[in-house]
Amino acid sequence: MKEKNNTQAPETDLGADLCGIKLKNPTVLASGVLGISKDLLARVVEAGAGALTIKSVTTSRREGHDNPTVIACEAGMLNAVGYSNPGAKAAAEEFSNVELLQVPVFASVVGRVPEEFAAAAQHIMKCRFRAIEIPLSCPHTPGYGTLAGHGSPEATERITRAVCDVTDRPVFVKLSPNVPAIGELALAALEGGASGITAVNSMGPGMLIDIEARRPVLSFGFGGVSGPALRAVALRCVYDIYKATRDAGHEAPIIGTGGISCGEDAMQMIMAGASAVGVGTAVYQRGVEVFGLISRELREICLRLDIKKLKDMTGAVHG
Amino acid sequence: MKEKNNTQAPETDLGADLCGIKLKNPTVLASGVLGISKDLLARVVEAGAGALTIKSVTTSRREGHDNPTVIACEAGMLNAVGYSNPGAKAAAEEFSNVELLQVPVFASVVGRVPEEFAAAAQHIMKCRFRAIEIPLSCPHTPGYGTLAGHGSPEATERITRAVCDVTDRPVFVKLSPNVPAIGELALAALEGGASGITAVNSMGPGMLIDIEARRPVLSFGFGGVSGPALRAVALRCVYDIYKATRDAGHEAPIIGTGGISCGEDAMQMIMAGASAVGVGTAVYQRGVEVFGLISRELREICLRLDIKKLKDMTGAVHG
Amino acid sequence: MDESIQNPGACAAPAGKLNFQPSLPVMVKLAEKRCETQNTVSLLFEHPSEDKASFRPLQNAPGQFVMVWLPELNEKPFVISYISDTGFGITVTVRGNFSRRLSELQIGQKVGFRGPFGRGFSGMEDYAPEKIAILGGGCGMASLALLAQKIPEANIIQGAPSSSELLYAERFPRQIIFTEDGSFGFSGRPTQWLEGKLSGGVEMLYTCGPEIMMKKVVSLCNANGIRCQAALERYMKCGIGVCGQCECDGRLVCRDGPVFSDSELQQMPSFGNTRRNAAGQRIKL
Amino acid sequence: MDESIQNPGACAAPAGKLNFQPSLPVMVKLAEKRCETQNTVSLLFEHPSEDKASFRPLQNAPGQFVMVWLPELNEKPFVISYISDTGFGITVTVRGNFSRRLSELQIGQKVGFRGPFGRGFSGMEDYAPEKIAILGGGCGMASLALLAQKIPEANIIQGAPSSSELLYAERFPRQIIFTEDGSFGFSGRPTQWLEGKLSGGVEMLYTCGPEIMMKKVVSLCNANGIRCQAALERYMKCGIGVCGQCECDGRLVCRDGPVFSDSELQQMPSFGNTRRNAAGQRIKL
Ligand SMILES: Cc1cc2nc3c(=O)[nH]c(=O)nc-3n(C[C@H](O)[C@H](O)[C@H](O)COP(=O)(O)OP(=O)(O)OC[C@H]3O[C@@H](n4cnc5c(N)ncnc54)[C@H](O)[C@@H]3O)c2cc1C
Ligand SMILES: Cc1cc2nc3c(=O)[nH]c(=O)nc-3n(C[C@H](O)[C@H](O)[C@H](O)COP(=O)(O)OP(=O)(O)OC[C@H]3O[C@@H](n4cnc5c(N)ncnc54)[C@H](O)[C@@H]3O)c2cc1C
Ligand SMILES: Cc1cc2nc3c(=O)[nH]c(=O)nc-3n(C[C@H](O)[C@H](O)[C@H](O)COP(=O)(O)O)c2cc1C
Ligand SMILES: Cc1cc2nc3c(=O)[nH]c(=O)nc-3n(C[C@H](O)[C@H](O)[C@H](O)COP(=O)(O)O)c2cc1C
Ligand code: FES
Ligand code: FES
Repeated sequence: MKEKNNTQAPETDLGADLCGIKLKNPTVLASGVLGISKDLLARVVEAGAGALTIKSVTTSRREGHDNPTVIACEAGMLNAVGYSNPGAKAAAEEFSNVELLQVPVFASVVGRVPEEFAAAAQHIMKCRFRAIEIPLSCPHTPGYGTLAGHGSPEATERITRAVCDVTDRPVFVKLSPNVPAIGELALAALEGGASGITAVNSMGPGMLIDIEARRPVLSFGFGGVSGPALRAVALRCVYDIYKATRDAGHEAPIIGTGGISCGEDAMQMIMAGASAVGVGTAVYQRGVEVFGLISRELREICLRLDIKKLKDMTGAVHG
Repeated sequence: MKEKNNTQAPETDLGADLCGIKLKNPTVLASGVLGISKDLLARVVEAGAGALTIKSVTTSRREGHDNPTVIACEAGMLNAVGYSNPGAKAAAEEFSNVELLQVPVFASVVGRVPEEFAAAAQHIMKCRFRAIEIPLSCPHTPGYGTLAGHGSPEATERITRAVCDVTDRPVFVKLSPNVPAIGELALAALEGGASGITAVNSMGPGMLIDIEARRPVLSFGFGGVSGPALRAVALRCVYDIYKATRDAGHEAPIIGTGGISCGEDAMQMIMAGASAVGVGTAVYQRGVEVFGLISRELREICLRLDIKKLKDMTGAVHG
Repeated sequence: MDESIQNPGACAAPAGKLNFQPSLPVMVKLAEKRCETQNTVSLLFEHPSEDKASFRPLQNAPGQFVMVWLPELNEKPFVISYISDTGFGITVTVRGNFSRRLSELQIGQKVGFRGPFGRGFSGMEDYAPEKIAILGGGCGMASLALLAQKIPEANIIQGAPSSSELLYAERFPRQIIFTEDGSFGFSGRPTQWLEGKLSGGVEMLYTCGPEIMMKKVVSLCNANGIRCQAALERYMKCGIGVCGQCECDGRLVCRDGPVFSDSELQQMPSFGNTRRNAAGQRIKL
Repeated sequence: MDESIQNPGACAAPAGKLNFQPSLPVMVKLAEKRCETQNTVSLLFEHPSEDKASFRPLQNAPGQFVMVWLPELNEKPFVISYISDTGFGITVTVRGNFSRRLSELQIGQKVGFRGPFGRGFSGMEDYAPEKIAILGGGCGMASLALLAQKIPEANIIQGAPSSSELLYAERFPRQIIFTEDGSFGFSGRPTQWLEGKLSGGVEMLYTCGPEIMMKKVVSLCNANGIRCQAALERYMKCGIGVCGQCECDGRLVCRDGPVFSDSELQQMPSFGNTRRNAAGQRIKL
């Protein structure tokens, strides 16, 4: 309804399809941004998101790193939140009846070892999440992600399999941009049973120093880089993953994430190979409204470039 | 002279020391930017640079990639120049009498195999360059840098040794930010005989797509990311290298490079562990004048923070 | 009225690229300490020597907040409670480790600030000063101080357990004061001011203080046809509307608030009931 | 006069952060093709539908250049030779593969543009139009076209091998034309205009064309006390003053030029002698 009102070209179809999950537009709330409560998710739905990802949860409650945990600099954002979350059980309560939200919602879980991933997944998937995402790629939490070697092809395959074993819903593996051959990691994830790939998590890590305090600004010292600074690298990662998976005969969808803040960014990401686009840091730049804005801008672009179905543009640059 | 006139606090000492090579200020022209002729180098000296690096040369002449080779986007620059250069012999002619420039000038050579590095180094070091830099880290030239596996600890050590064998002047190894453990690479370079580390080369690679043309903008498809987008990652790399090398008992100086565009950026880099700062992309942002401007701003900062010798700030954040 | 509340967060975004607004702390030297009560001290700072976009105290509107950084310790939200052409200040009540360390700072030491963030109090231009009430409880007075400074003719009401815990008693001499132990001013709680006939004629009320108190104030206002706005406190991490930590019924206290209007508060069942801790867990107030 | 030349490259940089100016191609549709000579065609485009900072043809000053992109082929420098409220155009002489492919484009096909870049001609306001000469050789007339359009009362002189290679003969009817074979206008080279008494009274001359010709023009100007500026061509890669490829005696043709003044040219020994190829190798002109 709302969607239709904004429309300039009612015939443009912005619909996306992620392993059979239908999205009315390709924007997906990225994990870790806003996704800590059902009420906040509802607000992101209202703002026009096509799908949502909750903030990653672990088996037990975590307070995360001390502040500052999130800092915006001239070219992007640095964060070292450190996976603060109330634990999978409390999260499952928070997100009970999540299916009542009008768009598909994806869970996100992390652990230190495959068993922890599986345990957290089992808890959280008691809620009717439509899919589950596993980030193997956090650059700033000891014991997790790239700091725990989760970004190797072997670990990727092993962890993916452990999660796939405990759920019948699609598993998306979220990869780090800080790897020499991201295509191989994507293949390892698919090998482990993943249905799709989310690319990418934050980059680096990076550091910022306060020259008066002579200390790093982030309490943890360094953090993942997101936003505009990440966009070109994320785009290339999605390009590489699309190519590697298609060359290997796979059709797994990619949620292209990293620095997307407007319709033009989203379209570039889709042409590189994404079926949907994750949006995180842009919430800072343009407010929660960014989801509706990106859809509107995508519609204008489709109109201008005479594109009837946005879906047809996935991977267009590989043609 | 010129320096003195700009000065607000004549007593501030901006001098830097790279393996005994004295710089009157810590700004170093990064390789690949402007450094293709002695006349241009002279101009950068006039603009106030403390030292200069020439554009990398190979044994034989290369035209590089087709245009577009360099593109600025919202958060930084992408380049895939592809090592265009007239070849080491022609370059040695271009840079004959390079010692007449009033500041130290560093050579830069690349090759596909250690022997090519050594051969190019032998040619170019017939000129009186004060040191030689070997980038093992270009992300966008097939046969070279990370695309040729030069970024592994083994290759780093082997190539470094090959170059050290043919010159008695200090060798700086230039590292890529796209590696999981940059400290280890720095140690491998020092193991191979390097006197110092330059960190970092451009990041990624990244890609930008023109949605109307449905093609990547860079002719080569992707390119290294530099400028503001790289700064936080570069800073963390220098931090890591400083820590790893000091922990291992080394005192090798680091030329911190990546996204430095003002005095504040430079000071952060120095506090992270750099003895001097490389400046490339900022030439686009602020013109060749950027070298003098950074020095002036550094002087203002030193005055404000009551720093008498900039040198003392190297690694201050580790304290 | 809801529409009249300015939300600096919900930026009208132009198509295409936005500049990326940095939010890095700016270090400022402690110039003066002022004891307010036994466990509350005000820290006064000079304005930053350089103008940096990420900290502009002079742009602070009453009710907004800043993030205060002690390097190697933590960063937490505080309101600006003093402002002048030459400097600004915050008022710190010692509650735990961070506020204690902050209160122990020595003159000349540096503290990092970024902000102001969020949405402050609004709509005061629409009312005659004497039709406005500013009602604070305890440390909540800090959040109201700049508003009281701006509208000295308003009805300023403060409540505290006892006279020794009163804030700014001399700063706002026209205050109506309630102490629970009767050691100063009226005996009782400031809500009595609304319950009694004292509030006659007031049309707009701004409040900050313990949430249980605010809950009561808001419901009394609703019952008496007085419009009102309340400043909430929730656990904050980013302070810039990204992490979701400060969530309260789908609203971000750091960006949509900390000030909310009566009609917004009516749609916020957590108001006066639950908050979230550092892990994001919902707990009873 | 040197000081009066505006250098858009040497930005007066404020302390702290600068915004990063994007330089991405903007795609524009070919609207019209105009045959200028046997091997030269003008391509006319509508203005970009959206205003993007990286291509603003209406900000072009005569003598500046734009980078023209054919996706999957290459990107090379050209000058804007036509401009109006509704569109702009470039004039392409076929020299090799890129210019050929450009000249073969069909109406409706899209071409990428970024710019304008560099420093154009300047100082014309300081002279009465009739004291100004605009002297072009061959394809160099493209670079002078907008200047001639701006100052139609100036002395406009064109030289070409033969009448069939004249550019814009009808566009600037008051042109003084020299053909080497005498097939149109005066017989000979345009430098004769300076050598003869024809140039009497001219105080400022703008030139573009084969560098050997320009070298001669500049030295004739110097000898006759005429101030002058010449637009140079050098191999370009980035177009934005970073790669150094367009270097000419320590100056960047893409950023400091392409237009240089007589006194600058005097300090450029390469002028009229050597250039660099795609590998950066110095070669004879
Ligand atoms: C918008 C806003 C404005 C505030 N203004 C002031 C003020 O002007 N003066 C003042 O004294 N206090 C103010 N506070 C409260 C202040 O932030 C806390 O008192 C302080 O963070 C306590 O830290 P601590 O380590 O001393 O205590 P802790 O022992 O860590 O915690 C004590 C209580 O403080 C609160 N708290 C702790 N950390 C945070 C956090 N990161 N974000 C929000 N609340 C937290 C929690 O309720 C906690 O139960 C404000 C809070 C908010 C949200
Ligand atoms: C500032 C400037 C403005 C120009 N304006 C025009 C114009 O308005 N109309 C026009 O027809 N031509 C113009 N040129 C020249 C135009 O760029 C070349 O003709 C074109 O690049 C030739 O490409 P090609 O592939 O057809 O020829 P090639 O066979 O590749 O080269 C032919 C010659 O063109 C020159 N050239 C080739 N590539 C480049 C390059 N990347 N940069 C600079 N020169 C190059 C070289 O001198 C070369 O010898 C301009 C050049 C410059 C530097
Ligand atoms: C504050 C913040 C917190 C994040 N937390 C998580 C997280 O818990 N799990 C996760 O998979 N990714 C997390 N991310 C990464 C984002 O989901 C996203 O992959 C990344 O930020 C790049 O996208 P962007 O540029 O649109 O922000 C976080 C990012 C930010 C900025
Ligand atoms: C146009 C361009 C060309 C470059 N060419 C080289 C090169 O030839 N050799 C090299 O070692 N680094 C090269 N670099 C990398 C820079 O030296 C530098 O490491 C990198 O750009 C990061 O610094 P910056 O952000 O200050 O530009 C190049 C960078 C740019 C932008
Ligand atoms: S503190 Fe409000 S969203 Fe992070
Ligand atoms: S083309 Fe002039 S510096 Fe690159």
